[in-house]
Amino acid sequence: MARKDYLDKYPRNPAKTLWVLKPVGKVLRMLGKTIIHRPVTILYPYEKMWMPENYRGRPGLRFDRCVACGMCVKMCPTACIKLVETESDSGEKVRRPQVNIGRCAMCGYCAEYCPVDAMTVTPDFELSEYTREDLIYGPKRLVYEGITEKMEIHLEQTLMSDVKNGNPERRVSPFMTDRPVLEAAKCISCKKCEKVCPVKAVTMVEHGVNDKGRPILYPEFNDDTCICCMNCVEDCPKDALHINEVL
Amino acid sequence: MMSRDVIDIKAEASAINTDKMWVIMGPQHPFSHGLWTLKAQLDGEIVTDAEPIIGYLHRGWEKECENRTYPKIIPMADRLCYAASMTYTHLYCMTVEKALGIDIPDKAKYMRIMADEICRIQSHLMWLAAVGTDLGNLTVFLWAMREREFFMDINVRLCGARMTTNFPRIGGVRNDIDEEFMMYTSRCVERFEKAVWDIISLIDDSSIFVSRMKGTGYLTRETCVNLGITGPAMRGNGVDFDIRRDDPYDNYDKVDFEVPVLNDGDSYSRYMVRIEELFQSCKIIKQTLQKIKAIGKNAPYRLKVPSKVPAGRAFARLEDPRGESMMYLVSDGTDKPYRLKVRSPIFVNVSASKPLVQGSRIADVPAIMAMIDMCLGETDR
Amino acid sequence: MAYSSILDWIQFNDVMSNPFYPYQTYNLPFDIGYKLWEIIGGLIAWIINLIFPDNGVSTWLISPEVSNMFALVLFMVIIFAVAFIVTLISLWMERKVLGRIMDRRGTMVGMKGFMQCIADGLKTFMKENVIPRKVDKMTYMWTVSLIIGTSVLIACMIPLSPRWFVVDYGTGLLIIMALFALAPFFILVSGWAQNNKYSLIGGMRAAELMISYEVPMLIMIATTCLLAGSFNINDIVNAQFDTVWFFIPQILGFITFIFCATAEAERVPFDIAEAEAELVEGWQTEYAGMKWGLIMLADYMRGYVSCAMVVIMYLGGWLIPFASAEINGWVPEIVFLLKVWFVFFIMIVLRGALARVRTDQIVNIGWKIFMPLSIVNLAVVLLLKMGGIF
Amino acid sequence: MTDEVYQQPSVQEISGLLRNRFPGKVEVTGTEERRVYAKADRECIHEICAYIHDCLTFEHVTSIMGNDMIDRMEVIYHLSNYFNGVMIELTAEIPADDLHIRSVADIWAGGNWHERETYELFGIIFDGHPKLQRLLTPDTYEFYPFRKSYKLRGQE
Repeated sequence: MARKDYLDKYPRNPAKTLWVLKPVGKVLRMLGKTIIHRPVTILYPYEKMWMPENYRGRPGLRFDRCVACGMCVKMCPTACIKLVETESDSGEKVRRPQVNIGRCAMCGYCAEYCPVDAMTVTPDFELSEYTREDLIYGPKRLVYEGITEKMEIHLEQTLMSDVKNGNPERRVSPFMTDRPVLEAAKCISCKKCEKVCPVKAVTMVEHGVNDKGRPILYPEFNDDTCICCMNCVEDCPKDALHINEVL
Repeated sequence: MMSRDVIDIKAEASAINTDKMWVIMGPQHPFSHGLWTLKAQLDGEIVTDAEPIIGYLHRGWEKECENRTYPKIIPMADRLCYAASMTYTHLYCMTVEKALGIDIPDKAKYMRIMADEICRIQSHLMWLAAVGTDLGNLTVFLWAMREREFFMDINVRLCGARMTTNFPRIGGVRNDIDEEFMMYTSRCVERFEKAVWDIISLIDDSSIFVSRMKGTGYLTRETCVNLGITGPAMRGNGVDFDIRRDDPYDNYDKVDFEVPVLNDGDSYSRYMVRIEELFQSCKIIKQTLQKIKAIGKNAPYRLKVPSKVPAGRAFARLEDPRGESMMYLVSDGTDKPYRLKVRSPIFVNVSASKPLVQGSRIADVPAIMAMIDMCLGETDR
Repeated sequence: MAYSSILDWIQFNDVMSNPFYPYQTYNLPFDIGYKLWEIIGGLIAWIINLIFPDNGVSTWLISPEVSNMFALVLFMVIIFAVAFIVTLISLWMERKVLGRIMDRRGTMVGMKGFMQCIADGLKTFMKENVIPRKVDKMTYMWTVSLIIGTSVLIACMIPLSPRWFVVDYGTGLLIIMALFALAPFFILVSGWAQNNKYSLIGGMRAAELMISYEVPMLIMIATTCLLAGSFNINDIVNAQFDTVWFFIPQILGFITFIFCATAEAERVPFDIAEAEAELVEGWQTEYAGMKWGLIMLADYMRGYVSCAMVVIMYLGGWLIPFASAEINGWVPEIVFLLKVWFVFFIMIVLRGALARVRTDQIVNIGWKIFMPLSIVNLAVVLLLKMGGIF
Repeated sequence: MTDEVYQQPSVQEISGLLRNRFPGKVEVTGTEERRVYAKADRECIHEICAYIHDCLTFEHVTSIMGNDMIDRMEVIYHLSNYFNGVMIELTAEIPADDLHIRSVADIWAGGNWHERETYELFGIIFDGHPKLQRLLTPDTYEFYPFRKSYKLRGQE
């Protein structure tokens, strides 16, 4: 049985009398302590607290790793991320996330659900600006120098079937297991999934011709490169695609 | 002894007939920790009637949730209460898991318990700080805040954020913990168990603090239960009920702890219950750390869950630092909840403020309401 | 006289030889004021004389009557400046010591934080003068002036040494007490005049507070005067030098008086009139800007006066025991102020350690604890006096 | 008619007692460990609640909530026992055209604000409630924000 530390010691108190000596003694002790040592507070702008590397400050971006899949846009609970067009180092036009820090809730979901670990959390928490426009961090500004391993958040999950089969140490992420599945009857061969796929994992394969003589194209998914970003599922005009969740 | 004091105070009310005066305390008032109003009718210094007014912070939380997918509600649940974010997130995840019908790994359960208790300690320390200022002493405030800072540090190491932790997930917890974290936490807890005695001796050994709290805000057990007051405020009134022990969730039935119950029914007993809960929480943290160590490093801590919840209803309740909180989920088979209801403890506790403050002095109103530990985010939702 | 060189205009006469000198004994601040005027007035007279030779104004300016008059003005400025600086130092000390007690640093603005007082003063003085629409304007302004005025007056009237005083009445202690007890009445009136429920309750609480501590306090003052055999502050201090400090025979009275003095200054644990937890700022709720800044200053001046009373009555005033007259005659003012700050330090520690008491509790404490204690104290002193020990 | 008082009724006892005491009015839909789920007729909700409070010693009402099922409304009561931690979930269905139900605020004073909240968010009127006014939203509101017919911006 657990012990009651405090209640066993302190039920009775001479509260009727004017008894103030012990608190005064405690206070004087603390006074002596803080005169000899330094007080526990720090002088903030000059001294700063130690921050662990996994501190959830503003989101950071690894520009080269990002594939513009839009997973962060989908997962952001405050809808503060959107994909904007920008130029990469080699001069080509790419789409990269832009974060409105004024709305950001620092929940870290963008880093957690990033399939390629391009978004990270950073320990950068001093974010005040003079105008609201300055709070919008474009892709170039979002890049954080010195991103380390610990700032990435990996989505390590255990499958329920693995736990049942006695293999509980295997960790998977949904981006490795979940894959889109086609309902061939609904497909109208519009090639939209091929267009929206950020990693070019969709190829349209011909499956004969229809009555009008046009080729019937069904998407085929490359399981190795697919990152399960669900863009094809969402953009499918006939809802012919759905994600097969491995549990 | 106790009852006589109370009778003395209540009997003082008005031998002379004077005009009664309505004093409106709040929403911007030093005693209201947050935005709420207490309209108090005063007869001299004695409160004869009171009416709480809330709703300044009503965000339509429950309606908002009907527009979001299940994982996106977790950061929102953080923001229900700034001091007890961990328990609300835990509660939400528990409710969804119940609707999904899955059982999460042991390690995740222990980690959630540990996180809950860290949250409970820091919430209680915040309450202790507020008690200090409400009774007119800033030293207690700053010393309690200093102790709280260590638990904030634990939170940062655990999940990278100080207050809005966003740590539990549907099916487990966000991330694993390492050896260093466990060492740091056990050291912090041991340090805290010694350091908190400083604050206790500042309050319990001072006759001013004790006499301010003793005999004020008295309620009998029956009134207290009927008014729906829960949490430490209820246990100070002699109700022997704690959801952690009597309706255990996660792995609370596998850890050893004591539920403090006192029968006096005044502010001081509510205060003592909370202080004892600090020590019990320390015990639970130490036990869970050992259990997590025993479970092993590579044990699963987060299950993969389907994104769609089957149609049905589920509810879960848990012992918040402030009382009994409950969530009720109606799901219609999509990836968004059909209805999510939050039962917040303070919402009911504050509705009992009229019987609590009636007959006491205006100077006691802050002390009595401090024992409720107001948090308006969860009250108005 | 020649009046040709500047040194003829600036003469350093002995202040005691001035026929219009207002005191019987030597007064240091008056002397300083007199010397200052002799320099300033002499310079002015010399300049006027250079421009208009042989006019009457120059000689009039350095004549004893006029010198005495201007010396009085400068004397007042000096007395107020010293009281002001002493108050600011106590304010700074409270901030720093309270900060250290709470495990923080206290204020950090310039000169180890001393400049914070100046910054606060400047800030409050530069604020807009807000008068709420529905207050009783006349009473609202007059009462606050009277509260501040009486507080500043008593802070100036505290003698720092036998040579640093404003008046040297036979009943000096009583006059200070009388002025001290005036403020609660004005607080009551101002609380009513502000047309605010919080200030009204705060004002009534100030009156409630006063009836609980004033009587034991007066009994203890009477006890001390009985022990010393005089109401004169000088006599009380000298009596303590001759025997022992009075806190040894009346230790009960000393402890009780410290609490009473805390209540008089309306500091924690007896600051029920401005209890910020329930009555936003009590009777000061509707005062803003410069008025509030001056109220704050007046509060600390009252704190300083309370501490000075403790020092005069129980801690031997400005004299060091067993020291020779030469050492005691050196800087008695500094000795006195150090003792005052020591007592103020005790008050700060009390503020750090204790909570605010309730209104019924302060009446209980006043009448059930302080009152019997002060009477027991009186009885002890009577016994000592009858036994011939004092 | 006085009933026997059970201080620590088990789940089986509760479901049996409720069925026997109110035949046709209460339908126990399921039980779990320390949980009883039941459906109640809204006409006699007050008697059922009084029985549960007085005889089964369910001293505490955890929550009273409304739920909009579009064709009908529901009021769901969660009642808990402080002696053994059993909870009863009591669902009362209300037709959408007659949103009235008897208040239980006189049995559990803690239910007072829950009922006010349900009233203001769903428009369900609790008959016999001591003070049925808006609590969280301003008094001038004329609509009931938590109904499904009330759409948020961007939801249409």
